[in-house]
Amino acid sequence: MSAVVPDPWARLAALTPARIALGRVGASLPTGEALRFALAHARARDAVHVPLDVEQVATAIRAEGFQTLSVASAAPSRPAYLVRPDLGRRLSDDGRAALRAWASSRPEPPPAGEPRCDLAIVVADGLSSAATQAHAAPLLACLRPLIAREGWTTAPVVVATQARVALGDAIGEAMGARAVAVLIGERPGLSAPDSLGVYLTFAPRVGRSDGERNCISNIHGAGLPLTTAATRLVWLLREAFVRRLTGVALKDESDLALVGAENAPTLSRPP
Amino acid sequence: MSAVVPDPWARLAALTPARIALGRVGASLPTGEALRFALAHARARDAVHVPLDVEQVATAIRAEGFQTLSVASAAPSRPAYLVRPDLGRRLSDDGRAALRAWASSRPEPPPAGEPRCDLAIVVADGLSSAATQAHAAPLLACLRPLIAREGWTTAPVVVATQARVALGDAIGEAMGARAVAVLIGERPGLSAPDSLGVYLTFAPRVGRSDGERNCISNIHGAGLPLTTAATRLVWLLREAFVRRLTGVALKDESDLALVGAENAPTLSRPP
Amino acid sequence: MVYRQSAGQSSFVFADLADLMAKATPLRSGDRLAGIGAGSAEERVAAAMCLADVPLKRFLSEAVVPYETDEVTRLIVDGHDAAAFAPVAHLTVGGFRDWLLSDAAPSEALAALAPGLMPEMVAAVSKLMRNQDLVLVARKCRVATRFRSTIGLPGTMAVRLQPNHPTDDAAGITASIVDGLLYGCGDAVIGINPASDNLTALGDLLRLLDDVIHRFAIPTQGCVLTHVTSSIALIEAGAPVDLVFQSIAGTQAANRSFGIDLAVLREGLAAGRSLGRGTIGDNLMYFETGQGSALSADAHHGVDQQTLEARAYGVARAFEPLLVNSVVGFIGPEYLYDGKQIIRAGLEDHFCGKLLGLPLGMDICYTNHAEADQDDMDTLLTLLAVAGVAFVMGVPGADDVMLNYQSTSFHDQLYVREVVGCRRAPEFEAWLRQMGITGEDGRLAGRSGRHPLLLGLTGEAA
Amino acid sequence: MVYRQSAGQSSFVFADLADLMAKATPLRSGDRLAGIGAGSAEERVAAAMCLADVPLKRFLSEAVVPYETDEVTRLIVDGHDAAAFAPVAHLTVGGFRDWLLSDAAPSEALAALAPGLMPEMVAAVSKLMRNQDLVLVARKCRVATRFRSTIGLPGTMAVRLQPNHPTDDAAGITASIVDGLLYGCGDAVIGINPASDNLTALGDLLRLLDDVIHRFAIPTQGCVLTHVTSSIALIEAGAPVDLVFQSIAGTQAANRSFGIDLAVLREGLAAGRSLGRGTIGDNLMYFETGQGSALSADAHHGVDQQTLEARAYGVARAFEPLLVNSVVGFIGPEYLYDGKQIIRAGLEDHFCGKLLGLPLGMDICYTNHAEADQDDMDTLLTLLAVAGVAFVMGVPGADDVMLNYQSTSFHDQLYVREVVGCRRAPEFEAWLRQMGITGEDGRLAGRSGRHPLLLGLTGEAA
Ligand code: B12
Ligand code: B12
Repeated sequence: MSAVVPDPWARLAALTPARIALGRVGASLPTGEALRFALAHARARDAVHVPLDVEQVATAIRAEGFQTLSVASAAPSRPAYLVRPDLGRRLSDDGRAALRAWASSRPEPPPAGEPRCDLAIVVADGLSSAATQAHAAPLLACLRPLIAREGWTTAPVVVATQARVALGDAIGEAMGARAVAVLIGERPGLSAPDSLGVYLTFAPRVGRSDGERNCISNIHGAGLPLTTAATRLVWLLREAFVRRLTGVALKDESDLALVGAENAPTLSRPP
Repeated sequence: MSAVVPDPWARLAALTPARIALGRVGASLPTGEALRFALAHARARDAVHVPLDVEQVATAIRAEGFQTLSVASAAPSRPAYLVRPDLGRRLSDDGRAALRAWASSRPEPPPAGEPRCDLAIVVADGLSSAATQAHAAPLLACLRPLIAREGWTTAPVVVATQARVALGDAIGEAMGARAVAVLIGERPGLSAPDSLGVYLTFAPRVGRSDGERNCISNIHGAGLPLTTAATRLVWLLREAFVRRLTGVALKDESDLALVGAENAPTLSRPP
Repeated sequence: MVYRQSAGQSSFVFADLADLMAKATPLRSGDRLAGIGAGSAEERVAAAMCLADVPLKRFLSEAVVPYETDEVTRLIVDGHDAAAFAPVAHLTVGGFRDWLLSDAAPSEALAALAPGLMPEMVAAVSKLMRNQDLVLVARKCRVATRFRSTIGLPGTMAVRLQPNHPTDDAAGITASIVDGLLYGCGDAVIGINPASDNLTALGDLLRLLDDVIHRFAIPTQGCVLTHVTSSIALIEAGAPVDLVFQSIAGTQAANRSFGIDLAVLREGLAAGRSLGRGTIGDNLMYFETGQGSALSADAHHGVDQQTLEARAYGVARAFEPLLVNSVVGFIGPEYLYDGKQIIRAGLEDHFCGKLLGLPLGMDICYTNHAEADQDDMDTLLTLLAVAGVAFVMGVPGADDVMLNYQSTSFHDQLYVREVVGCRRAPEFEAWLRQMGITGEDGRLAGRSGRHPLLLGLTGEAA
Repeated sequence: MVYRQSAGQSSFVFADLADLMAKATPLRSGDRLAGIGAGSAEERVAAAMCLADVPLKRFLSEAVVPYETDEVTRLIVDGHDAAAFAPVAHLTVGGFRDWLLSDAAPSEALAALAPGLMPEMVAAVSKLMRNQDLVLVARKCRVATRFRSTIGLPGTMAVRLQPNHPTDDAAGITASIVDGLLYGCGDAVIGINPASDNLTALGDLLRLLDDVIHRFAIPTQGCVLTHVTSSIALIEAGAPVDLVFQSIAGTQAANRSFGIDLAVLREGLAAGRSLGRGTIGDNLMYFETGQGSALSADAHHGVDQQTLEARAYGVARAFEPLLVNSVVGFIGPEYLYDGKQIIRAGLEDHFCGKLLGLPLGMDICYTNHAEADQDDMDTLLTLLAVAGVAFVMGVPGADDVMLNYQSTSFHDQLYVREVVGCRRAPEFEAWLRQMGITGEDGRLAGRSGRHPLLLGLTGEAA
């Protein structure tokens, strides 16, 4: 005979990863739930510190037919990365040199200011290497045929460690790309330790603000499917090339559906 | 026109270093007092970390006619000292060697178990090097004639750093002393950053408990005068040698006055 | 102007008011990251002493961010109400602290004063205050706002029901809404952070909220926390928008990095009001803020993050919002490193917002890369409830499965009502009773698997 | 007995109950110093999960400190009241937490249960509780004790007036007493820590207290916090001893290092009672405790410091004390490193003591070698007031000029009464009103320099 007052809507829990129908003891969380939560927290904290296996991810990306390059940000360590986002947005000296070497190795250098390629892709650890490890290469696999169909040229995929979103600006600029897409590990959550985000920036250069990017978020097993993410990204990219911008002025209407359409969502599901 | 409600007993503040008659704003401390308090706290925190100037204090002690030796505890640094009291109670290897060297240099080694001297004196930084720096040598100066009068033999005064009270047990034991007196910096307070304590232990050996010591505390400018401290220490020491113990069984009756005597303190002072 | 202070043997110089305020701020990682914090504890106290002697009037003449180039400064300076300021115009910052704590400053006096205060004055005085001072004064501030429920009445604390889902799935979100309502949450707003930025998806979410609220006549409001420009677009397309949300910051440049300026906020307010959906009031803006956002956008002008946060409140109050909350531990350890810094910042933000006349709530939260845990949240929640916080978040099991951070849960609000006794918004309280969700004492009643909410919204009976 | 727990892929083994409990304890420096804490956050949670499944009955058979060699264990085991234990005898530690938080455990049930609980059970369940749980349950526990005032009534919080002086100077101590009384403090006790150990000096202090209390008919008690053996000697010598004080710890060996055992405590109690000085009750022991003291005395038996602290309460309750408090942040950073650890320990200690049936108060404090400050104290004070703490300290300006640490001040208690609404002991409350020190609302009245206390005790008029 337990003191737990159950919530008689346990079946709803199957509809969402959110922690619902937990029951209660008085006003409080039952012991079992409180402990499960604590365990998830211990693990999510660890997840922040797991380093990206650069070789493994680069190999997987090459297997999808991309070239790769690896760089590190200017943040010397994980603890430094956590408290110095400024360093995570800057290239390390080695990283800058690597990108310069690639640029100067290109056959015919375009006139100054002209883009060298349509798209630079950055695969970054961010706050969850697990996300990058798990979803970056598969997402690129979905993207590859779409990019080919559009006829866009790509630079080698840059695998970046201790990286923040804005590191993509430095990389995209160094590579002379028309746009940069940063695939990055979002902060690990208790229930989604491996959520990937994609940030898209037209005409990347150091100093771009977040208001000038678009974002596709929550790409993971229980989140946005890879194929949808890939379609949205390509839609945004196409629009970006047409309108010559990304950011708040570019709204995602990738489904081409009209707002205010008649098909309001049905709230009740048949039992 | 200030919001501060003053306390009309400001003159009482002269009777104590305690922070009384501060006034109030509503239920709260006035800004001026709150800031003075914060400053005192910033300084007291710093005081914990000021290292003892061993040379200076040893020189001053030698000037009072004592020999000196210096040792360190096993705590390798100040931060380590603060969280590892166990290390502060143990001698460093060098310290142990120094005491062994002193013991073996003594002319006629006494039979095993016999004390080599009556009193070992340890001058220790403890938590406030400022206390030790300021009051140890002057206290020894007061003690010297009293010790001489009693005819007690003393070992060289040991200046000990990163030391806890119980380090005196190891030192007293190594020196073969009948008793050890540890003069040590007490935790620095906001108003008394330089308070010295004296801990007396009969038949010191590693493993003695605090119940087997006596303590004379709060020796500083606004606290117990040096002369009184010296008199009390000698009284306790004399009793310790007679009763062959220190600790809770030995009560300080150094003034020889009787408890329950008629001279109850007068509570009111003439205005 | 240069400021000087000696403290005992040491003496300190501060380049200007911004420098002085940064140095006087209790230690936090963001100010260290910006390279503007005090170098030692003693310097911090010296700065506080010096700041205590600065006349409040000085803030009218020395702007921490230039008037010429920053529209937030212009908003603050041009909007200053000198008559309201008069009762404290003669005081220094230190004297202002004394006045705030004293019996001379009851609730009414504080309410009357708010339009006379600049955010920088409020930030400055908060730096001289201990946690207990921040609680005591905030508790005296009363700010009530209305749309379909009343937020901020004395003795009440509302909850934002936050039913996020990683794919914005309607059934999943509805499940969380039902769970939250049956736990007595949602009087502040039912507010979804959409994972997606897709306009169709956003419109669907708005209709979902509108349906729930109207079907059960819940005295509350809905919100989809998307960008203000998207809300405007959605309103134009005829979507049922109750509250217009936006993240805001304390400088023009930081706001620009969020893709906004004051003009677009005005547009958002006008668009929202054009719908006339409020029943008992027309406060309809919902703002989120948080220490560190300006620095993150490299738009901090050498001003400490807490002062900039107060300036964000200066922005907020120009739009008569229904709800404003700081997302205190959300942004990350680079700005607030651990539980202690989060707790302190939470109390500061609440105090500053309330004193400036805002209905301040708090997202009491932390991320998994910060040095904090549920114990710290329990602590801050209890303190803020004592301080009279307007509302807090209600996230299922405290775990936001889309934003990936931990906030307060449906259970947490029950706890704090139990120990501090704060009640719900009166309209919502009555509705809960009427729906049999709570008893007369406001505690949860026995639950049935056939509650109308369960049957009506999910078609599921247990 | 060996305990095992798997958590996902990892699995963990714990040598015995003591090991399991140590590993389940929230991180603190003392357990790390003792080398007994968990090695990782995951191990800590695994230990908590394993502990949650341990039946409460197990504690009756597996002692963490051997019965044969430890009189504290014998006191606990032999004194266990099986009938009182019955309502929870079938529960695991985790189930016990659920029960405590549930509506099945109102104040009366908890009071009846206390004699059936062993300190180790209470420590174990506290390790599974978040800060909010510790507050919520402690708040339900009611423990009232009496000598000349009533401590621990619901809705009240008393204050120990602590007028220490570095040389035990009578005039200086009296000045602090007057200040404290005029700030409305002293209902728990007027308790002096004597700087000196000199019997004459101690007798003088006792007579000073006796005189103040009787001259003004203050419904409170005095105490000189010297060693119990000294109090016994003083009683024998005819000194007016109200309360008999002693620091106690949770093992026989640690108590021995304090120079005491249970026999001498019994002697102290008998000596005190022999004087019959209480008017409304004969609770007259005053105990102080604090996490870390056993480890400091090298007498911890590999048991974590929080469990040993609970065992100290097991000692205390055998002597029907008037007052018990933990000196939570007093002992130093080697046991509780920073504000966070001090806050957590303070809530644990208060919870454990209350659940065991003690009138638990708290010396909310820190030293200058710890990573803590006044903000942390404000936080803990507010939390404990919400949790219904029996009493706290009142030290002039929070600065103890003899013990050299910071505790709560006369002002702090005013603050917390203001925001949490807790009242004073009823007898003392009435006395304050009658003396014109407070008004009808319990707030301080206007002050006069000619108040009888000022004239009578110090001969000084302003
Ligand atoms: C942290 C965060 C913020 C912080 C960012 C500050 C900081 N220093 O971190 C704050 C609170 C300021 C914020 C604000 C906003 N955010 Co935000 N944010 C997040 C969050 C929780 C984590 C991001 C992360 O982990 N990044 C990875 C790390 C490694 O990279 P980083 O370089 O440290 O982080 C940068 C980016 O995250 C960027 N950023 C943050 N939010 C947004 C939003 C957009 C549209 C863009 C382009 C960039 C961006 O700011 C950071 C600093 O440069 C995500 C949710 C999630 N699960 O990912 C939402 C999320 C990315 N944000 C979102 C939104 C909508 C916003 C706002 C536009 C809300 C509003 N109406 O104003 C604003 C403005 C953002 C902007 N244009 O600058 C949405 C994006 C939806 C979408 N698909 O477009 C997300 C997915 C959450 C949500 N669903 O509501 N955000
Ligand atoms: C910290 C402290 C404690 C802590 C010690 C635990 C610890 N790990 O630190 C606790 C709370 C357990 C404690 C207990 C007691 N203490 Co004490 N304590 C102090 C305090 C505040 C600071 C000491 C200090 O800074 N030491 C210096 C550091 C560097 O040395 P340490 O090696 O780290 O500390 C050791 C000694 O301080 C020793 N110790 C602590 N108190 C006492 C008391 C006596 C009589 C002895 C011999 C040793 C002793 O314990 C520590 C660990 O071994 C002083 C006040 C002051 N301003 O100094 C009072 C003080 C020393 N204690 C005092 C007393 C009376 C006691 C008790 C006897 C009270 C009682 N009735 O039970 C008990 C029992 C002490 C014992 N026999 O073990 C008195 C001594 C009066 C006197 N002149 O004899 C003092 C001066 C305070 C006071 N006036 O009340 N104490």
